[in-house]
Amino acid sequence: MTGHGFTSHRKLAVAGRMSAALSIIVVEPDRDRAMLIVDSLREAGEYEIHVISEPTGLARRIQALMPDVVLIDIESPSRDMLEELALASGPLERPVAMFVDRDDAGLTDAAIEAGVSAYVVDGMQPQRVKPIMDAAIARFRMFQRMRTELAETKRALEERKMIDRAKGMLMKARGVDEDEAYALLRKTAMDQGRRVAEVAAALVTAAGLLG
Amino acid sequence: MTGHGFTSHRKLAVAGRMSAALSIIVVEPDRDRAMLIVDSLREAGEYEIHVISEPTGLARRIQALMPDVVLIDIESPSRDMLEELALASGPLERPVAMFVDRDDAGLTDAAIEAGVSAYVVDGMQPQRVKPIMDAAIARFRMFQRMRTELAETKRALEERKMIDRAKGMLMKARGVDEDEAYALLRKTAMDQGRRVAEVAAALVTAAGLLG
Amino acid sequence: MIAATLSVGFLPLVDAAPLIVAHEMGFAAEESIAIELRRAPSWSSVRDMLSFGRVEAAHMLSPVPVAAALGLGGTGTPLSAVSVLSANGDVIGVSNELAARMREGGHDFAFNDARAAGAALITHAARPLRLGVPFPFSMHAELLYYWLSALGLPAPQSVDIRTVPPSLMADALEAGEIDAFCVGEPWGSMAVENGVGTLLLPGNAIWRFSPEKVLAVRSDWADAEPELMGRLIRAVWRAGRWLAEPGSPMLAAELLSRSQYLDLPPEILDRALTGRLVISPQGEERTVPGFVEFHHNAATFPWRSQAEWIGLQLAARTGLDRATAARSAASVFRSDIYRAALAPTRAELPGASAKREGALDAPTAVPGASGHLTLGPDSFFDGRIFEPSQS
Amino acid sequence: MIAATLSVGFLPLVDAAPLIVAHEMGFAAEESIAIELRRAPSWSSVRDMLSFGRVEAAHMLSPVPVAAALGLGGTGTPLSAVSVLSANGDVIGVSNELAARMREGGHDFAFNDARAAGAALITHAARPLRLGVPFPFSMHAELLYYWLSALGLPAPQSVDIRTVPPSLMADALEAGEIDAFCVGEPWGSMAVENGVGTLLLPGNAIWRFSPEKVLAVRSDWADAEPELMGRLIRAVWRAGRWLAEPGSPMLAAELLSRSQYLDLPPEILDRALTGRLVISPQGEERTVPGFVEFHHNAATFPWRSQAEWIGLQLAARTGLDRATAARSAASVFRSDIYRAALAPTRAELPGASAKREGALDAPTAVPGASGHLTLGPDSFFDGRIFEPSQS
Repeated sequence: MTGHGFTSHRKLAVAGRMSAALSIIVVEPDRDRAMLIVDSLREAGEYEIHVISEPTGLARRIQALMPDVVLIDIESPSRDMLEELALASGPLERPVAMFVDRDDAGLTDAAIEAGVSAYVVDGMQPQRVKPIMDAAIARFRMFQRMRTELAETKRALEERKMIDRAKGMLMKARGVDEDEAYALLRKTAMDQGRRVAEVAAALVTAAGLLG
Repeated sequence: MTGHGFTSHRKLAVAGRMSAALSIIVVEPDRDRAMLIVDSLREAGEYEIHVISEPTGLARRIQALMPDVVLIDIESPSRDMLEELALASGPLERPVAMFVDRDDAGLTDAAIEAGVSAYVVDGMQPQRVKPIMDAAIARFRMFQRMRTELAETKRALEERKMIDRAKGMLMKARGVDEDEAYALLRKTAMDQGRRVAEVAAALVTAAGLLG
Repeated sequence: MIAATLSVGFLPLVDAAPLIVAHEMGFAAEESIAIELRRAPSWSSVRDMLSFGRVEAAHMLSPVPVAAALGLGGTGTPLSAVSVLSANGDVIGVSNELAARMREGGHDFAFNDARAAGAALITHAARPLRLGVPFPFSMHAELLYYWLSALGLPAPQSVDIRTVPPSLMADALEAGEIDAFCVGEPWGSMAVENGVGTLLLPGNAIWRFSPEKVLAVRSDWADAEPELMGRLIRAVWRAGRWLAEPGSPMLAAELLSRSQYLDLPPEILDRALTGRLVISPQGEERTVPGFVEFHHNAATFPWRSQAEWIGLQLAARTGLDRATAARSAASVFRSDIYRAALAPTRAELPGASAKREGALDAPTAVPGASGHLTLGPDSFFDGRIFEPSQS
Repeated sequence: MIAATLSVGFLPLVDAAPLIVAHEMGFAAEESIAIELRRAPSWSSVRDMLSFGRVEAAHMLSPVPVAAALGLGGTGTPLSAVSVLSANGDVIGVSNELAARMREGGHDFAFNDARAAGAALITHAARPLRLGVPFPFSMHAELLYYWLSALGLPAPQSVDIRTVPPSLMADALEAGEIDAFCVGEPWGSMAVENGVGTLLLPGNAIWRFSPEKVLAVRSDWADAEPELMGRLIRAVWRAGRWLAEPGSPMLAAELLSRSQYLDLPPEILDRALTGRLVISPQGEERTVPGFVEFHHNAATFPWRSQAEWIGLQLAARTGLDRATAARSAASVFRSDIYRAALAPTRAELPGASAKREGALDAPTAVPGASGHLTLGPDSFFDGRIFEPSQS
């Protein structure tokens, strides 16, 4: 039920390492079209392609294969189906392109908010798959960079707040001033071989637990 | 030279306010295709559409009209042309969708890094414009949210660092401890009716200038 | 293309967050509207700004439009609550002196037991107990009355209720004008921070899911500008959804801290937004799940049953006819407008527009317009359940 | 699909940023490689890790692979510089005692005049001047020699050069083992922060655009794994491009500050990354445009002329044949590999692979592979121009 499962290109071992050929999962119920898509992609580059014919097996296959890209062709999804597929494909971990023949339900916003990197209302046309996939990959990377940057910036801000909070707690608990509180945090961090932010977080958490 | 310039839909004044009809600039050298695109969009919704036939006038028209969306059809751009067009269309201020007939130069990455919200290698097909535009808008919004979030988070972190730096400067200059330095900053801020971060930034900048 | 600029009145409170975020994070711009936020010093001022048409919409105490519909207070201008802005978010605090007496009497300030906290307060407070609330028609007042009355101190009859704007609550406590208060954050935390008070209970220890603030508009404006109002409701709904994301509270605290909004250190605002409150000048911490809710559990759905509960509380105190009050009140929470506005979004809407208030002790799946929706616990501390007559 | 995990050695320095950023910001993952960063305590240690194959690539002083090609130091393993990692970024500092004498003598610590600073140093330092550098084959040493010799203090002959790992430079100064140093950031700032030194000059006051660190690999590995190496070069190039964006330095400082990298407060790292240095324990600030450059002005292009300049400096000191040294040196900076690796990117590459070093006093447009490219000023403080023989 979960498809033909053929692999168009075997992983090459290069000097004991795997090749970096992109691995692609194509979800395409129409077997003939699937063949055409695989041929079209093969012409365009060196890919490791797995075709599955029904979306029901997607989550499992993704767990097993950890593909670099997922391409999903689906005639005219309902919102629930769309969200379920988007979730199963892991659109925050890899580029996911979704092709629908018709978008009767006006699901573009939902698809994009769910994180798919391309949402194409015209079905999966073999000759057009490659540029759409490339755009999806480029967009995914750009988005991923920004997400990383945002996460790291938040982490930095969070750490500073944690340190301030721990300082405040020490000032109250020990009756010391801000300098001394920080010195205490820093000394504890050095003694324990940890970062000041970690010690501060531990202190704040412990206080929360004791609270 | 900058096109037919017709407007398919006049702004409606509703209760003294302008309507919220999306205004779209379509860059389409082919006059017949331009007509078809306008018709196709008109069928799909209420838009204010401006067509220009040559991309050379784009930057000026964008300054004049401040459109909500820009759709650019261009046969097979060079990298320079693509980057120039992307820049002129202001892809960080509004959704920009770019349609090319062929992508001989493999410019997908460049287009997406330049910030365009959709890059479609298949030319601008009248019947497919609407879903692509919708996806471009949704994607632009998602990206914009994240950029706002990142900018605000950076600003918050920057402000904290500025305050810490100003505190350090005051501690050195006045020989006070951290608490007193912060109290001094806060008092100055209250006296001047400004935020502590602003006072800190002013102090740090002044020191840089004096330095 | 900005269709319109809408002026929106607000009070400097953490639960003004959906409006501030809708503006700052661009959710308003996504709906092609601009929001111009106008800060007001007190609730009567916000209400008057709205009634007299100086703003199109306002951050409002949920009982205010209900009271107006019942002919209580106000200018006679009919107001509508087109969305709830937040559930819960109030705190009850006592003076340090009263806190000390309660501690001596053995109260543990566990911050989660309304019965124990209320009993200790009633036992140790001087008579009459002087209570500060931000406005006579407020969830703060309703929670205090419900709680104290249920514990044997008939309120408001046997207590001395004083109206104090939120930002002056700590001063009133310090000046000895009140013994205790119920106020929206961060003003409870500010009393702690200034060393003048100790927090006794979060509002949701009395009622697990109370409609705290609403997005209020003039009813005639709601009729005249359904499209603009839809845009505003959607922008605010998206802001609330964003606020519920795990990484957002920290950034929201930064936005709210700016001088044109709350003008207070973000660290103080973090407390309410993360539900980790410092309850005493000694730095004791308490964690309160669901301290303030902007999105989950259909927090922004304006249940007609919530309005009816409020209306019946007001009617009981003022001697109004219960059936009329219930009907008038229920019509103020415009679940119809809210549904219409959110139809184009991915919001999961409940199938019904009224529910038995207080009936849920645990998260519960209920039928939604498409699929299912989870509602959170909404029980009252004394276990009573309110059966709405309207739906 | 991760094609390979590459181990990369680094020293805890601000200019390890492109490698740390390539890993932390996901640029390596975009190229389907993983980078495993291995921190080393000293430059000899990094060099040996690379030579003995314990890492695939390394953050390396630009003269090290050149010296290896000339048969100077090292293990005989041929090394290649496949990209420059950063231009500039060093600081020269003096002990507080020496700084005090220089100040008494009228030096203003303007931090931008190599001639005045050098004259003051030579006048007021005890003989022999004891100078700390992180490694004998380093841009630090080359800059000091070039500068002092041009000002009449023949170096290294008339100075006492001591090798001190960067992180121990402040300690050596405090212990009185050296009078002055040239070191990569943040270790100059750490000397200031610990109150033991005053900064005298940024490296770019001597040579406006010196290749400071390179991405070094074993030459045989470069031949065997061109594809993987291309991925690494592109990942690092993208990291450098990101570092050059206005909002990045602040975040980079946070990433670098982590315990597995520099393990120092981000505030200290900000100084080099933003070019705003605190030069003395009294807190004096100096702004240095182009203090360290990771991207602009083709900063990462490995110019064969840069390698040749280094090679000829080494040859002059060690008595090697100039022509042979020039040829051997130039072959170490692999502009060919760099070009091939960056061909699929949007990098603008220069038309030539060698340039007259020191010839530009202002930003100048030069022919690029497609269109134009801007090079920044690269002049020496004494105005000399180096004409490369190789290209």
